[in-house]
Amino acid sequence: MQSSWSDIRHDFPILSRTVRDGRPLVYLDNAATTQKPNQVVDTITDYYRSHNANAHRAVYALAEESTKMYESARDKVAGFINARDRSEIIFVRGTTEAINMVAYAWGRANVGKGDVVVTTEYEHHSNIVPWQLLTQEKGASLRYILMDDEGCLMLDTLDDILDEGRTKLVAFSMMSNVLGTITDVEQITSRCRRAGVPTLVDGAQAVPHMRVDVESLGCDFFAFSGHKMMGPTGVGVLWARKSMLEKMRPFHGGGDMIREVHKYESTWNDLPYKFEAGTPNIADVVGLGAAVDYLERIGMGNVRRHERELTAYALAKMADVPGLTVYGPRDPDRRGGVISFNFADVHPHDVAQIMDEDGVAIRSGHHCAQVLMERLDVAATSRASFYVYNTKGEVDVLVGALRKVAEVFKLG
Amino acid sequence: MQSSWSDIRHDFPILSRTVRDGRPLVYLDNAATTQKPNQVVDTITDYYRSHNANAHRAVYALAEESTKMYESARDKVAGFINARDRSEIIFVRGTTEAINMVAYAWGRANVGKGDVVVTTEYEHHSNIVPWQLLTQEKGASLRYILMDDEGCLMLDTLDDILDEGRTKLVAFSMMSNVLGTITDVEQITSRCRRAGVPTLVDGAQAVPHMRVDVESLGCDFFAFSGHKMMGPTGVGVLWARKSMLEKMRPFHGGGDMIREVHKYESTWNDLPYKFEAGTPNIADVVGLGAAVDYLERIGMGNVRRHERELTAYALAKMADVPGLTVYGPRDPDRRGGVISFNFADVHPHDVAQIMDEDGVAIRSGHHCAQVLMERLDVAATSRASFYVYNTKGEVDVLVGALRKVAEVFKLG
Amino acid sequence: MDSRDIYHEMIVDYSRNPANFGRLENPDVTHHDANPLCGDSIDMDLKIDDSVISDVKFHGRGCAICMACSSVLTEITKGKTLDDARSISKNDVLEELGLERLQAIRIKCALLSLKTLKMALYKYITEHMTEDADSLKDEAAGLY
Amino acid sequence: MDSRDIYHEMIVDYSRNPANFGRLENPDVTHHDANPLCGDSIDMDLKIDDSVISDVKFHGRGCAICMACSSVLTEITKGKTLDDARSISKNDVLEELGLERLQAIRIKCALLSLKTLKMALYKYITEHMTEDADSLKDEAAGLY
Ligand SMILES: Cc1ncc(COP(=O)(O)O)c(C=O)c1O
Ligand SMILES: Cc1ncc(COP(=O)(O)O)c(C=O)c1O
Repeated sequence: MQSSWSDIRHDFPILSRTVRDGRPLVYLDNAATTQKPNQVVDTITDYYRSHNANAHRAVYALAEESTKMYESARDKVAGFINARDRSEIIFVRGTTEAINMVAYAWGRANVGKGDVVVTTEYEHHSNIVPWQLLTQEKGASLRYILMDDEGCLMLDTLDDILDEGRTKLVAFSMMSNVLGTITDVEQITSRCRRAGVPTLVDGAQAVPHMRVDVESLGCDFFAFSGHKMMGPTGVGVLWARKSMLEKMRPFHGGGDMIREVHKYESTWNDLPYKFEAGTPNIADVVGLGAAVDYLERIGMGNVRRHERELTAYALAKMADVPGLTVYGPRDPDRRGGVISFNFADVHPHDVAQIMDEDGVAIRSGHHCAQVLMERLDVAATSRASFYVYNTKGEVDVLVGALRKVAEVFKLG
Repeated sequence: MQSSWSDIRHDFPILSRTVRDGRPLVYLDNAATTQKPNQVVDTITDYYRSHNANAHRAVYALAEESTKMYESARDKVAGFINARDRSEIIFVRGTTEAINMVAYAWGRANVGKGDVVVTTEYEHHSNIVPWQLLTQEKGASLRYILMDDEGCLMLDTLDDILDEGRTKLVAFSMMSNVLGTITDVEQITSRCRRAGVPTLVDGAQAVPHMRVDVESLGCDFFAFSGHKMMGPTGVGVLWARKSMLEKMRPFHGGGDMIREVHKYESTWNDLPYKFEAGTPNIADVVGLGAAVDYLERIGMGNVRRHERELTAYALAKMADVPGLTVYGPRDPDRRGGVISFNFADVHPHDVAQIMDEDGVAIRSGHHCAQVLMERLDVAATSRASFYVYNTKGEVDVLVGALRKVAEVFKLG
Repeated sequence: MDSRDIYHEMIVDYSRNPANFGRLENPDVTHHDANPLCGDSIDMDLKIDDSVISDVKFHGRGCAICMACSSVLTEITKGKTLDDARSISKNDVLEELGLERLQAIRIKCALLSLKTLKMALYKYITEHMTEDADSLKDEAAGLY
Repeated sequence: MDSRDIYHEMIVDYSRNPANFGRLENPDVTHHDANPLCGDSIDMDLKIDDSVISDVKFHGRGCAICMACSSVLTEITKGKTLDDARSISKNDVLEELGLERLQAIRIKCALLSLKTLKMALYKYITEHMTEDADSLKDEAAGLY
């Protein structure tokens, strides 16, 4: 595989772009969103140019084609994460909508006064704010699994909470979007199952970067976004165990999710349609199917291996830069390709701005993880995050750009 | 303009397709979804090939470009419907999500036991089921503005309900997706304003086909879908009066909609971001902007004129077919380009299936309007619906295909 | 399939004069189901004596294919033992009318009555017999 | 703008040694605001005697641009009457540091302190004077 990594870049025309004053783009903000290969963009174009029609309800030829394309993307996604049943795949806008859907359609009915919802100190706002809104509305409380100084969860703090017996849900991410920490999902789900507590896994940073098997993870809900895995914006997935979905009330009301509507009451469609109200994002779901095909062709083991190698290389290089603080686990086996850092007393915004002039696109700020920023006691971090198309050469440019920051800010 | 109508078809490659056994496609299901011009598809492709990055939060060049493209689409949409303030434009997946957002974020806080929500007999399920879910949950009741036999609302039935004084919201569509009836919106909003009752307008069938000015309509909420106006699937708009949005609690929690997140409480971002949680559907929002540009270039007055002419032509032709029942207003000034019909005792499914063999794509079924089907006392209807690219020649093919139906089903 | 293959004499006739159309008085079990996509809806009434389906009627609204398949299905069903009725397959219905190659969305029109029958049998069996009712429910749900 | 134009001596210095950084004891008004995009957050304390801003301090966390602009702003503000302080404009701050051509997202870093100041004045004026407080609130909200 190694020899073809550089070929991959040909599938992504944007990577040949220059920015600012003719600098080649070094795109290192993949944790925010990834670039899209021609295969995905062309699939969307082909859908619109040749097959576009509203799915599911009509008998004519185009509708038959669009329905087939839409539903076959569901099969691809189900296979990709090893869902037992295609009707467990619900298409949504992204991770955020998936988690909020659970908070409304499951949470509102199952969390009451005095109950507890648990999340962790390294969550994205998408996996904190919905639970704040829910617990505040219901008079329940929100509790946190605490994190140690290397950025790993301390599971004994979960045990303590579970022991109190009021926990209704434990929601946590499979990989931190700031620290790169890979969560030991099965450790958490097995403890929760023993305590009879359902679990939700935020897989936004995991699905794009490693093989995920929802059945063996043992969780009840699993959420991820298409745009972080080479798919288009505007599409994501909520996977949920069928037994959970069957017990849940619908979330949105409208077309496609009903069986029969009468003036004063209605009955619901089968899964997954009960949770897909309205015209779905057909073209982008089809595009997500193409992204799955693309990733499968590379192989998720290869994706992980490539990123692990880049990460190890970058961590080693960065260790040599005086004044640089890198957050998260030291061991590249325990983390994904996300490296957050701070450089002396220079604010991350200023770091990112100066790097941008060298064409290096990194993110700076709180990364939608302000609770983690408080825990780390920093206002913000800079973050570089990799994908399959990134190279060691680009890591070198990143590290080189740090020198310019040092110069502008007159560091040692 | 007239001379260029046929040129328009060149912008839509799908319209040159053949289906089934080499029949030219006659696409007459525009009320379900419209086709997309090259200008829209190319805009999306260009976004992915050259500018893709997550919007709003980063300082690097690509992010600056994608943010500008995303926000300029908001300006275009605001201008297109004459919103007073760009922060009143909230991007959602479509009409269905827009209405559900109001039902959750506004309805849950403002509708209580014994209150009344009003809708109409000709609504799409998207404007009925959310209110069933809301009123059932709150112990409120759902009431209907009744429809006369020509398919127009009887506003005295609204007056009677308003007189009772418990109404909290009146929700109605600006144009019926089955009958084509154009609602006299200002008649309803002025009555409601007098009674101090907010109004929600489902504009899914209106915005694509006529000039809409939300300020002069006098409503409080207005919802529509991009895919029905030449835009991509997966994007739509909730417009709401700023004073309403300011009073509303957030709907989804997550990235982008927050100001500051702490462990146990958070504060919210300014409008419209407070209601746009998570990574938005950036590419498709940009694509919707291109659809607005395309429609502005034609001119909404011209769109309406062309469709009115086609509709009048089709109604006249269909009046000559024995055994054909056409629903909705007779006067083409009171209806849009949507014609629902039934043909003798042949079920609409069978009509649509036979027409499909002649390349004619029409919809059959309940059109997500089962309450209306009950009111009309039919199981289903067939529906042909037009857009700017349709021609009188296509209407002739439609009417011709009815002859084959008559033959297969041995009519007259 | 070409519409002249689909809409042959028998289907057109059944669509106008469905067999076993109507209601039974005092049915032993009755079930209602609907196709959420097209709005077809069917009620099926069964009379069961000594584990034999002695009478069956259906009513509802549907397209020619739905009406013809419901007609054929009820004709097949009448007189069968519960066990034999349970084993009626998709193809038993489709072949009778030459509809094996129907496109996916119309297959649902064709099989709505069979799904309704299986759910009715499920209801009856769970009420009157305890064993293996669940397998029948799964079979009905998995039909399409 | 090139980073060497943005990050000139004065900005780098202010980022390390911001002027008027800290808290006031018993401020007459204090206000907190944050930039939701980047997480910069500022608190501003004002001491007001006879409609004159006799002292002002700020604290919080932000980038070099935010720190420098807050420094410059507080220096401009000190000693001004309420009326004069109200009329401080974006450009008064940006020109002082040569940042007029900053890109849109960084402008928000530069103006967070001005927005905070205007909201603090709004608070003070609504509490102590009744008239035209609202226009100030609108002005603050419309800053960027
Ligand atoms: C009148 C009306 N309202 C609502 C909708 C729902 O729109 P969407 O499916 O795009 O959410 C439609 C179309 O399906 C419609 O015609
Ligand atoms: C860990 C994690 N969770 C949730 C999200 C939210 O995903 P989205 O913005 O696609 O809804 C992200 C990315 O933004 C993330 O990194």
